[in-house]
Parts: sequence; C-alpha cells; structure tokens
Amino acid sequence: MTDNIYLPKIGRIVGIDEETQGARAIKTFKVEFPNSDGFEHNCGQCAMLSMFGKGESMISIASSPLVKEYKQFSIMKMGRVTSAFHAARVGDFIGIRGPYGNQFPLDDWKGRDLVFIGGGVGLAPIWPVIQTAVARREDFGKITVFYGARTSSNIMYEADFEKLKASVEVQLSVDAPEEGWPGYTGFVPANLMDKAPSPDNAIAITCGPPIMIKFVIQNLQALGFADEQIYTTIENKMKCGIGKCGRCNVGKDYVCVKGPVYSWAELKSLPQEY
Amino acid sequence: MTKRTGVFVCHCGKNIAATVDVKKVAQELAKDDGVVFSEDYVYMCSDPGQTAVIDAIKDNDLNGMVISCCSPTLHEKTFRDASELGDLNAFQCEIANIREQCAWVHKDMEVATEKALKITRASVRRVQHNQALEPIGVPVTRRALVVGGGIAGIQAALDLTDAGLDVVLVEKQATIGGNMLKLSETFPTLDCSQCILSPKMVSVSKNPKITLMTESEVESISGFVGNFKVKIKKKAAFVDPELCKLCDDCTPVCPVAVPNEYDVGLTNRRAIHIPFAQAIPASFTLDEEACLGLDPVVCGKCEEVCDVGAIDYDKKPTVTEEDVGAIVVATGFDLYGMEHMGEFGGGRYPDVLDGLQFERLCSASGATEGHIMRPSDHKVPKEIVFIQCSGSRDPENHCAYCSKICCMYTAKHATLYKHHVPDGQAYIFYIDIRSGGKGYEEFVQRSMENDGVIYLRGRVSRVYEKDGKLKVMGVDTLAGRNVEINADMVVLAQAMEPSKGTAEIAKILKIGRDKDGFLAEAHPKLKPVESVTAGIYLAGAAQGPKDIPETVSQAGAAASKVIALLSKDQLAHSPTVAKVRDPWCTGCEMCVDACPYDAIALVDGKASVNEVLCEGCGSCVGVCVRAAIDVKNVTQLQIHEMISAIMA
Amino acid sequence: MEKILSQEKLREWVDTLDDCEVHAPAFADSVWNYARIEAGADIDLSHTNTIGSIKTFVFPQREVFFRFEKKDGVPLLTSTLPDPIPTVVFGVRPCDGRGMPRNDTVFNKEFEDPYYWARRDKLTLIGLACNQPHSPNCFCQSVGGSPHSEEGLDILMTDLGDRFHVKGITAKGVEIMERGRDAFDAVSDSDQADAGKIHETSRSYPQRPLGDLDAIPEALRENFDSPLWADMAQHCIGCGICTFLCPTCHCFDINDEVTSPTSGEGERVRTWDNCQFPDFTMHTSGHNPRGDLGSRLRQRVNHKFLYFVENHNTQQCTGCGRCITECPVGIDIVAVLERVSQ
Amino acid sequence: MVNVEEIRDFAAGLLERGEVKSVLGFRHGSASAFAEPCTLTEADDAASLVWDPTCLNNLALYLVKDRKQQAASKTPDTRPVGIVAKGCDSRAVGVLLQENYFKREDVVVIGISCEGTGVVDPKKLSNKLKGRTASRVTFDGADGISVSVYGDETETVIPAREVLADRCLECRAAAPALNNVVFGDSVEARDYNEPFHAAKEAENVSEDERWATWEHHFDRCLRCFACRAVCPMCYCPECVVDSTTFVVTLGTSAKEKANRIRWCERSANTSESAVYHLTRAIHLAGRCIDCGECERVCPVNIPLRLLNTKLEKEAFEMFEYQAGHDIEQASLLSSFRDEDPNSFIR
Repeated sequence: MTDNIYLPKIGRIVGIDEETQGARAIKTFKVEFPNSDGFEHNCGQCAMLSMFGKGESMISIASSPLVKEYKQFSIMKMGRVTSAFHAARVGDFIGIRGPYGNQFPLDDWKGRDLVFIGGGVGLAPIWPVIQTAVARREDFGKITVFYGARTSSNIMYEADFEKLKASVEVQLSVDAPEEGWPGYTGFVPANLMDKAPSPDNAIAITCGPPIMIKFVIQNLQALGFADEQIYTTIENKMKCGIGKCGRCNVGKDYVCVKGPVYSWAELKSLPQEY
Repeated sequence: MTKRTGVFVCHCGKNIAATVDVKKVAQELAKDDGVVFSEDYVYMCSDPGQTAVIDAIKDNDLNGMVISCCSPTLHEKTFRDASELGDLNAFQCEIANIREQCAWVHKDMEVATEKALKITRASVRRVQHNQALEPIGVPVTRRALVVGGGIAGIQAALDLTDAGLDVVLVEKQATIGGNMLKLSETFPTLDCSQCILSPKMVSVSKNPKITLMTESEVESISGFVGNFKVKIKKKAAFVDPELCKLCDDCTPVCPVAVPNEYDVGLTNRRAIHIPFAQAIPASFTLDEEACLGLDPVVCGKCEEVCDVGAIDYDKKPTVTEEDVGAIVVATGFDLYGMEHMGEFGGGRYPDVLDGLQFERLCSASGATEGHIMRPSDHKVPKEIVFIQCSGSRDPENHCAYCSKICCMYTAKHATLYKHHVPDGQAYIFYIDIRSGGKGYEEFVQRSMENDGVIYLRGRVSRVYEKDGKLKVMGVDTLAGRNVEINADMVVLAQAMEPSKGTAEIAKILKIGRDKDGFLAEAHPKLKPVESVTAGIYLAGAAQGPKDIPETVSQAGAAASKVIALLSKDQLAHSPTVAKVRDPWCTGCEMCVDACPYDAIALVDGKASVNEVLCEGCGSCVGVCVRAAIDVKNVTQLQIHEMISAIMA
Repeated sequence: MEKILSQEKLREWVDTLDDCEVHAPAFADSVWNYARIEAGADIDLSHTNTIGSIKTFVFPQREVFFRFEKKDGVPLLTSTLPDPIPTVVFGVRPCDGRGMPRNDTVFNKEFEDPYYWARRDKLTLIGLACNQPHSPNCFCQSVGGSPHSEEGLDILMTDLGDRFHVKGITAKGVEIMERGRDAFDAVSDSDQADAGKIHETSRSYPQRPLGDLDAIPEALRENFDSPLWADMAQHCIGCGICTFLCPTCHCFDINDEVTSPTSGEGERVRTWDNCQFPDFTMHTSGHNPRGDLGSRLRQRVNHKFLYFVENHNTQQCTGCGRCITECPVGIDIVAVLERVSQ
Repeated sequence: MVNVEEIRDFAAGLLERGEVKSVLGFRHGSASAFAEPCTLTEADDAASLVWDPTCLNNLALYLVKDRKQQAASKTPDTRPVGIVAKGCDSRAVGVLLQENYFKREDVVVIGISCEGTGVVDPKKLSNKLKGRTASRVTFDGADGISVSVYGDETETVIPAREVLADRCLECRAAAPALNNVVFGDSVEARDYNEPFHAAKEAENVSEDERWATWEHHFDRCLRCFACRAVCPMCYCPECVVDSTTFVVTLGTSAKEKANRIRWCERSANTSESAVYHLTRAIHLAGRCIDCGECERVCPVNIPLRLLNTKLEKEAFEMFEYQAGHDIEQASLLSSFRDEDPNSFIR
C-alpha cells in the first residue's frame, strides 16, 4: 500500500521563542519527531502543520536542512490554526506533513555572492538558506543579509544575528527612528539602495511583505541585477500541499508543488494572480 | 491568554447534594481544558465558602470562574462581589444553575449528575470567553415621576417627598383620589374610605415638593434610568384654579348634563362641574367634550356668570417636559365592563349594579346620601343578590384570573346592606371564599353569623326581569338544588382589570404587560415592584388585583426602591450591553425597530448602541439575521460553545 | 470482447454481480441520478445524462481522512482509508467516462491519493453510447470525444433498440462480462452493422462548435487580463453548480470537524470545494488573488482549457454540458470560449 | 397583453435620457429556450430585451450585487438602476427597501404584469417533455404556453396551469404594486390554486413522513449554495451557517478569525445540510417574497420553496404580514404588537 499522504506525522513542540509581540505576534517553534519518523528537507520547502481540531496551515521550514534534531517554524498569529499554535505550550503535540515544494538551488550558486533581503516574518523562508550558506561558507563569495523590522523589538532571531555577524555582512534596519539604534533607519528597499551591493556574480534572495518585495525587486534591477539573479518565494492559500485541491495555482503551476521558490524571470512569465 | 478557570460546586446543604453527585461534578470538571481548580463545598455562599472562593482565585491566579449552585438571581451578585474581593473582574464570574434547573427537578442521581456536569461545563466554556467589564456610570436626576393619583400614587408621592425627593404627580382625571375616593367603608374595619383618604389628598396639595398635574397624561418619554425626560400633556385649563372661588354659580347655568363618572353614572353632572366636593385641586373644571363647543357665540353662559373671570375658553393644552430619575406607575384599575355580563342583565337592567356603583349607593356622599335604593324606582330593595366572580375566573368567556378583593368587598356590601336595610335579605353566590388577610376571615364569618347573609355556593346561570323583580336563576351545589330568587337588586362583583390608560402608558414607557394586560413586574417573586425597564416601578392595581393595604404597601415599596436608586450620585449600569460588529451590519434597522428601549440608532448607515439605554435583553440579537450584534459576555460564540459543551 | 445482450437479459447479467455494489441511473425527484440497485431490481437505461457525474464514486463529496483523539495526552490518528467492495456502474455516458482518466491524472501526479485509488481500483464503468444528444448543450465531439467514446470506460454498451451491443474494453470489463456470459449472445455481422450505424448517426447530430481546439489556449493566454471576464461574469451568482456537477472538477477543501469539543475528538474531512466560492483562494490576511467573479470564471475556464492543456496536453472538459444547462443565470462555457476566441 | 416593444422603448428611453445607469432585463440565452439576465447600458441594446414565460430570474438580485459593487468601489456610480420586475420580483425590491438596502429613488421598477399566467417551471416542463429539452417557449393567449421541443421542432400548446411554476399558480399579486410603470393588465381573478396551496398540501402529511421526506432531501443536498446565491434576500456579507463567505478586513483580528463560529460544518451530510436549510428558512421568515428562485436553481430539485412558503404562510396567518407589500412597514421579525399574547421583553 502506498503511503497515506494525508496522514500527518506527530511532532512535539520542544521550544517556543516569542519573536515579536502585538496583535500579529510571531513565535518560533522548535519541533521534534518523537517517533523518529521525521523527514529531510531542502532550503525553501514548507510543511503542512496541524493542530488537531483546528486544521492545517502551510508554514515554511525556517531551520537549515543541516539541523537534523528538530525543525523550526516561525508562525505569525493570523487565524484559527496559527492562533492555536500561539496558545500552545512546550510539550504539546502537533501534526506535520511534508516537506512540500521546490527549493532554492543553492548548489547552482556555488562561488557566487549572495545578497539576502528580508522583511518582517518574511525572513523565515530564507533563514534556512542563510544558515546553510553560512555553514558552507567556503562555497560562496560575499554574503550580505539585509533585514528590516518595524521596530528593533520586532527583529526576529535576534540572538542568531549576533552569531551571523562573524561570517557575513549584516545590515539591519528599522522603519522609524529609535533612540540608540545603531543600524539603518528606514525601509528595507532604501537600505538596499544605500548599501548598493554589486550585481556581479551575485544572487539576490528576497522575501517579505508584498509591497517590500515589489520595491526590492525594482531596486535590485536598478542596481543591475538580471531577472535570473533574483529569487523569491511566494505564498497562496493551500489545503492539500500536493497539487490536488486546486486553489494555490498561479497559472498552470500549483505553488505547493512547483513553488514556492521562483526566480524573478520565472515569476514574470506567470499570470499575476497571487 | 491561557485560560485559568476555577470551578466551585455547591452542595447547598442537601438541596443539590441529595440529587447530584457534587464531588463527581467537581472531579470531572477538573479534567477539562483550562480548568485549573475545581472543588465542592457544602455552602458556597456562606462566609467560609466565599473565603474559599477568594483564596482560590488568588492562589491559582484564576482568570475566570464558575460557581455551580443556585439561580443567578439569587447569588450572582454574592459571588461577583466575592470575585472582586479576589481581584478577579466581577464579569469573569458566572453562575451555573444546578439547583433549580437540575437538582430540584430530577430524582435519578446518575442522570442529574450528568446534567449538572453539562450545565457547569457549558458555563465553563462560556466564562472562558468572557470579557472583563466595568459597570457604566450614569448620572442621576434626583426627582421622580408618579403616574396616577389614586391611593397608590398618592402614597408613593408622599413617601418620596418624605425622603426629600421632588415629585411630579400626574393624574388623568380632574382630581386625585382614584377609585378609593368612590368607596364608602373599607373592609374589614368598616372605617370610612374618604375619611382616611382625604387627609392624604390634602397633604399632596399642600406639599411643596409635589408638582401636581391633574387632567394630564404622559405623552412620551426618552432617556434612561436616572435620566428620563418625560413630556406631559395637560388639558386646557379653561377654569383657572387660582381664581376659582368654588362658588358654584356656573353649574346651574350650564345646559349640558352628562353622567357623573364619580358616581359611576348613577347621577348626572354638568359640563362645568367640580368632580367632587373635596376634589384636589379644589377647582371647577370644564369638560371639553361635553361643553357645547367652547364657543361664546354658542353658549358661554358659565363665563358670563363667573364674577372672578376664572373661565377662559381660549386656553390651549400645554406640554411640559420634566426631567426625572425614576418613575412609579400607579394607573390603577377599572371594573370589567357590565356590558360583558349580558346573562346577568349587566348593562341592561338599571337595578343590576356593579360593585363600585353599590359603593356609591352606600356612600354618604353618593347620589342617595347613603340610602340604599333601586336606581329604577328608588324603592328599598328587600331581597338583594350578590354574584361573586362576575367576569373573573372564567378563562373561556371573561378574565381567567381571580380579582382577589371581591370576596371581601361582597361580604362588606352584604354587611353594609344589612346595616342599612335590617329587614332585607342578602344572598351571595360564590365559588369559594378567599379571605386571606388579617381579620378577613372573621369579617366574612360575621357577615354570615351576625348579619344573616345567605351564602350560596354555586353559579348563577341567568338573571332576567319578570314582574318588576330580577329573577336570579342559580344553583346551590352544596344542597344540590336549583335556586331561584326574586331579587330587587343584583350586584355583580365585577372583575378588576387594568385601567383604560394602562395599555397606553405601558407602550409609552416601554414596560411590558402580562397576558391579562396588567403591568409586568421584572420578576414575579424577587422583583415584584420593578418593571422590566430599569428605573420604572409599579404600584397598585395596575400591576395586579389588590386591596388597599396591599396597594399602600406596594406604593411604599416602589417609593423606597426609587429612594434607594436616587440616593446615589451615579448609577452603575450593567455593562452587559449589546455591541455591533460593524462589518456585518447592513443597516437594515431591524434591531432599531425591535429594541424595546430605543437604545439603537443608525449612525452612518450602521447600527449603534447607546450603552446607557441598553438593558442587554438580546432582542436585537434575536432579530439580526446577519449576526451583526451581540450582547457582551453572551456572544454568539459563547452560546455556540455552550451548546457544543452540552451536546458533546 | 463484443457480445449481444437482449433487453430482457440485462437483468440476468446484473444478477451475476451479486457480490458488487451496482449503481445505475434512476429517475427520482424529477431528475436522473445514480442510485444503488438492490439485488433483483431492474435497471432503467432510458436515461438522458445524470445530474451528478460519476466522479462521486471515486471522489465522494465527503471523505473522512482520519479520526483524531488524544490518548494519554498524545494525539492518536486512525486512518479511515476506504476498503469498498467492487462497484459496477451502469449507464455511464461517454462524456463522463472520458472524465475519469482526467481525474486519474490529477489524483496520481506527483502524489498518489490513496483514498481516490482505494475506490477507483474497485470501480468498473459500464458505458452507454448516446444515440442522440440529450440536450442542445452537448458538445463532446467539440472537445475530442464522441457519443460512443470508449475512453475511461471498461465496457461500452450501445442500445440497438431491442438489444444492446456490449463491448468489453478493459480486462476488468471483460471479466465482468465473463461473469454474465450465459446472458450474452454472439455478435452477428448485422449487429455490428447496426451498432456502427447508430454510432455514425449519433455523430451526425449537430453540436455546438468550439472552433479550433488547439487555438483556444493561446486565446486564453492573450485574454488573461481582458475586461471580457468581468463582463461575462456579470450575472454569475458565484454558486457551486457548474463545478459540483462537472465530471472533471476535483477541487476540495480539508477541515477538522470536532465531534467532541470536550475531549477534542474529531475527524479530518475532505469535502468538495469550488473555485467559484469567494473564500476559495482567500488568504488568512483577507487578500484574495481571485477576489472577483470575473477572475473566478477565468480560473474555471483557464483550468479546463489552458492550464490542464499545458500540464497534461488535453482539455479538462468532456463536453457533457451540465454546467451550461444547469447554470441558473445562463453562463455558457461554449459561448465564453467563443467570445474569448474572437 | 404585454407588448415587449413597449418595454424596449421604455428601457431605451430611460437610458437615452440618462435617468438610469443601466437596465436589468431578460434576453434570449445562448444555451436553451430559457431567457437569461442581461444588464443594458446603451439604449441601442434595448432591442434585445424579451418577455416570455421563461423569464424566470428575480433580477432584484442584481440590485443587491450593484449595491455591493458600488460600496466596494472607490468611485461609486450611484445613478439609479432600472429593473424589469414581475409581481414577485417587485416585492423583493420592496423588502430591500424595507430593510434600507437602498432608497426608492435608486431604482426604477419597470413592472410587468404576469396577467393570467406566469413563468414556467423548468422541472414541470421537463417532466412534460419526458426529459427532452424545450427549444422555444412562448405565451399562447391568456392561458396557454406554446412549446417547441429540441430535436423535434413541432409546436405544442400546453395549458398554462400544467407547466406554470407553483408560485405562479398560487400568486396573489401578478401585477407589481411597487412600480414606476407597469406593462400588461392587472388581472385580479386568477383561477389557479389558492395561496399557500403547496404548503398546505405538504402539511397534510404525517410528521413521520414529513421528516422522512426532508431527511431524504437534506441528504441529497450538494451544498452548492445556489439557493442562497440566487436569493436577493441573502445579501448578508457573511452567512452565519457557512464558511464559504466571511468578512475579513484589514481590521479583522486573528482572535476574531480563530473564534469564528462554525454553526455548521462544510460536510454535506444530512444534519449539517438541515442546519443550513432550516436556518436559511428562518432567516427568510417575513422576508421571503416567494420568487421561487431557490427551488428553481436547485440542481437536485429539493423543494426548498415549501420551507419558505410555510413560514410565509405562518407570517400571513398569524400576523397578516406580507413581505415587501408595504415599504413603510417594519419587518416582521422586528415588530411586535401590544396585544401579542406572549410577553415580549422578558
């Protein structure tokens, strides 16, 4: 008999970090597989997380594939399922299906400079790429991470950023002036223009709010990045995660299977329906 | 926020514990999601019980609690107060009623326990979605309105002024006094009605804190408890009471005679008249409807003869607006119409009278100056039949309820009759005698024993006139035979019904009425003088049939409720009010129409709730097909949660 | 295998399938629909097309994936994979038959859907060729099918008046025929000729043309941003009739249905969903990539005539015409394609 | 008799003079004999308007749609809309006016009297034609409907009463009372069925049988929601019994979304579908104007009209209330009378 693709594996929450507060708070969950039936994943892939009785949500896997002990998910409190996650405690059980979707072609980028541009919770999908790239530091050229949050208290993975600074260039920004803020003040696309990374032999990877992505891509193009040098991930409402339920398609592609990672060149060829 | 709910299951001695396994309820609920504390105790409402609640709140850092005990009407306040003492918002405390709604109505312990569990669980699910709420503070106007100037209204007004409050007393008729003014003697002491009422009426007229408005009616009301605005319409004062010298020069010249309502139609009066010699206010008045047209060209005779110029036909009705903080409604009763009693000759034969007419016959101030005689031929009736329950206790044809006072006043009538006509014979047809009250039973016995009144247990089927007599066809069920009496007079103890204006005033004030048309009390036992609208209280026979002592007590009770209400600078209005969920509202206005308190209005095309006016009754929730309105802490979500907890 | 079955022997054949669930069209509530045939009951094959399509046999409107409960605090999941007895469906119109391989594709692809296949593997489809179109909205031939298409069917029957021509197409079909071999007669040349003639006549009825099928994808691509869509969807009411009745529409929703709110027990359930419903693609944030009726009509048409063609090289439409006939407001997929192609 | 040319001229005039931004009417459909809705914006297009016994739709639905579109639009076009309305349809406009959905001046009601007949019931017609499809359906005199059959173009005249929709047989207001203009004669006496005939018939069945019937119907329901989607009264932004419509705005919090009540699940099983249909029926009590659209569109022929007319009958018999008859009247659900026997606010 074939595997039942709809039957989730059981995961256990082993750590919860409160990343940001507020109405749309973000928490990061570390999840283990107590039945040692976990799965391997690639950078950029997602998993369908369940709170039994509430339902499922597609969430990007925010930990590096190199980390085997647990998977990490950063979840913004948005609706029924995510609220249930936010009410969860360490030790609670959840369901996981996956991994789903394609991946960032990290192997194709050997020897190139990497520019990561993230905003808000949009850092989560590209975080495993950053982590993996840092772990394989010698494979890549210059690595720069741009990240912006509304305020300094909204910065995700704050402690990890400190470690990151040892091996890559980190450019943090906050939207509005704050006393004692050492980094850039202003929006991410502006910070990007300000620092103007070179497009030569570089790949730009961006994720964040739609409006941020729009201006980041405009600015990247202005800096001379070609469409093929720009990568992003997109999201749509998903129910099955396996290209059957019919709702997440952008043109002929089901994002859950063909996406979520697209180069700007690929994305441009699809209908603007996401 | 993580739910930390506490559950407290009360034994209520054996009241609950005899039927419900309270320990099991507490133990089972301890396993429920979010329940961090669950215990039972023998008397939760006792001092140690409340202390345990307060301690448990603090020790377990509760953010919600359910007391599983008796009805919330009994102890919701008790436990909400305890909740506050434990630093838990009072509205995070809910009562699960497992006594009245479970233990008392079941016998099987297993079943009752299961039900108690579900009731409590539903409340737990509800309270877990309760919001912390703060009472809404409302300023008060320290002034009261009394509607109706009968004994109830008079008593309430006087009691209110005793507490230092200003009172507006509104009476529809030209004089205060109401029905009591028409009575001769009162049971069981047979003291003179007017003698005990008149001093009170004079007190009203002399009381500087009472603004007396006769010939006036409440036209409309706005505002809310503590802050009503009442529009009062006063009929045109064609006779200026300040100028009127009570000389009575005007009535002889008046060409119009109409039945005198004060004498229940037994006598006539003129269009210009004084209702009654001791009327308060003491003034003549002009009956606008009877008068030939208020037009000097047509008549104008009374104006001509009035030396002091007290009469002015050009006067117009006036409308004044009064600010009051509370209202007592005491609109009294009327007797059920004689025209309904065709089988007893009611409305057909002049010698078939109703109780009030008989009172007038007995009264020294009445048409016959206290001599009992037949209206038809002024002969003294030698045989008189009283029929009790005339129009009462007859759900098929008339009023379903018992009018309560008729047994007593009929006994009084028969006694008075015997005092006036010692050689006459009085018969009373009755179903049963209801003489509960101090000295009442003795009074009835006396009428039988001392006055030889013949009590016939049975119904009268028909009364008809034959050979100048009223033939009363009845049955004596005790003797088991038919009875025929050739009576000279028949007196029907007509049912009491709310006075004619009661329906109108109930509508204007938006207070409910019961199925019989009497004003509805907020709770039949625990809130007998409160109406369903906050700040409006009930007194007297408009709320239900009652005699004078009861009426006076209720009037005093209503007054003390008003005094208590207006003794504060600010009123705390319950915050469990309706709240509109804007995106869902389509502005259909159904809730606006349905709201009995006028608390909802459309603002920019969406319903908007005036929280001070809202009583949280939920009528709006019921009519909103869009589910766009909720009552706080009784939200749809909470109801859904409760239903699913019960159905699970 | 080809055989002849006289009308009166149909029952005899059906009776040999007593270990199967047998379904056939039945007229009830003023509408033809599939109904379970109890043992010994007659089958009426005089039907037009059924209102519901045969997809319900493999993709029921409600499918429980698994039950969940808590055991010692740990979620315990119990799969509810169906294990049905063999099911035989009579009277499948060829358009519906052609829908089945298209559904197979969807439920196969990268991930095999065990619930679909558990039912599909046990399903035998006995088709009935159409001797004439049932409605002016039939357009099977315009999408590459035919009134006697064998695609997707295990057996094809042709009504020759007093008898059926019965052709076993798949091994599964032949096996079903074998079981009732006593009921069948051998096929004569004249039977073959009669069947051929009926097939030919049935093809000759005029059907609504779609023009050049191969040109449609390009037309749809070009008109993606056309204001035509909003115009054509102007009277659409956003109901689910077109997709729920469609033999190839397969979109679904997955929800948890809690059966005991106190213990948290419940079921994860798949239900039909519908690209015409407003929440179909609505993100939790409220953003909706297909927020208006025009874009939703475009999605339905594009899915069938563009995306499916791009992915699987065939239309996801078999011309049954249900969506046209049953649309309460006259939205007509043929007319839509005509307008887009102009 | 209704002269369709007059309707066309009137509609064209409205558009020409700019008195309306559009006219909602009927035109020939591309798919079958049945007319379909159309929205005219140019006077020249008025020639496509038709009037025949297949003009089934209650176009008031599109007034609701327009109102929703204008509310969502940054540049709303608030000019009035013209609508071709039968008697029942005009009552729908009446209810929408009672419920403040728009104002009287926002709509120009082009009333058409159904005179002695009404519109056909596609299911009855289909039964009549033994499953075959009609290719042409027209009025034939005062009490006749002429029908041509697909694949066999001979014309048959059928007595109207045999194929008219039940609601037309029971109709009490064949001519729209709420109108700016009426075409056709107001026919008072209509010798068909008494009002609520079908509902009364259904009541004459034992409780057990009734339950069995409805269980059967609810079990068949596909939950395609066409009945709700086609109903002009079902204009709620969010339907309380269903998760396919819900309001999410930028201000909608995660908590509100998480706490959204599922009164009924998405599963199309008997109990969930019963909750859906019964709740809908209750929400239409005193609002339903018996246009019969819910029943007409049901692909599996659930006799939904019975549910609604049953409640309409109760409203009429208990409170003499008829939805949409008096646009000044308070809605049934929100009004009470002092003499109502039950205590209202306790």
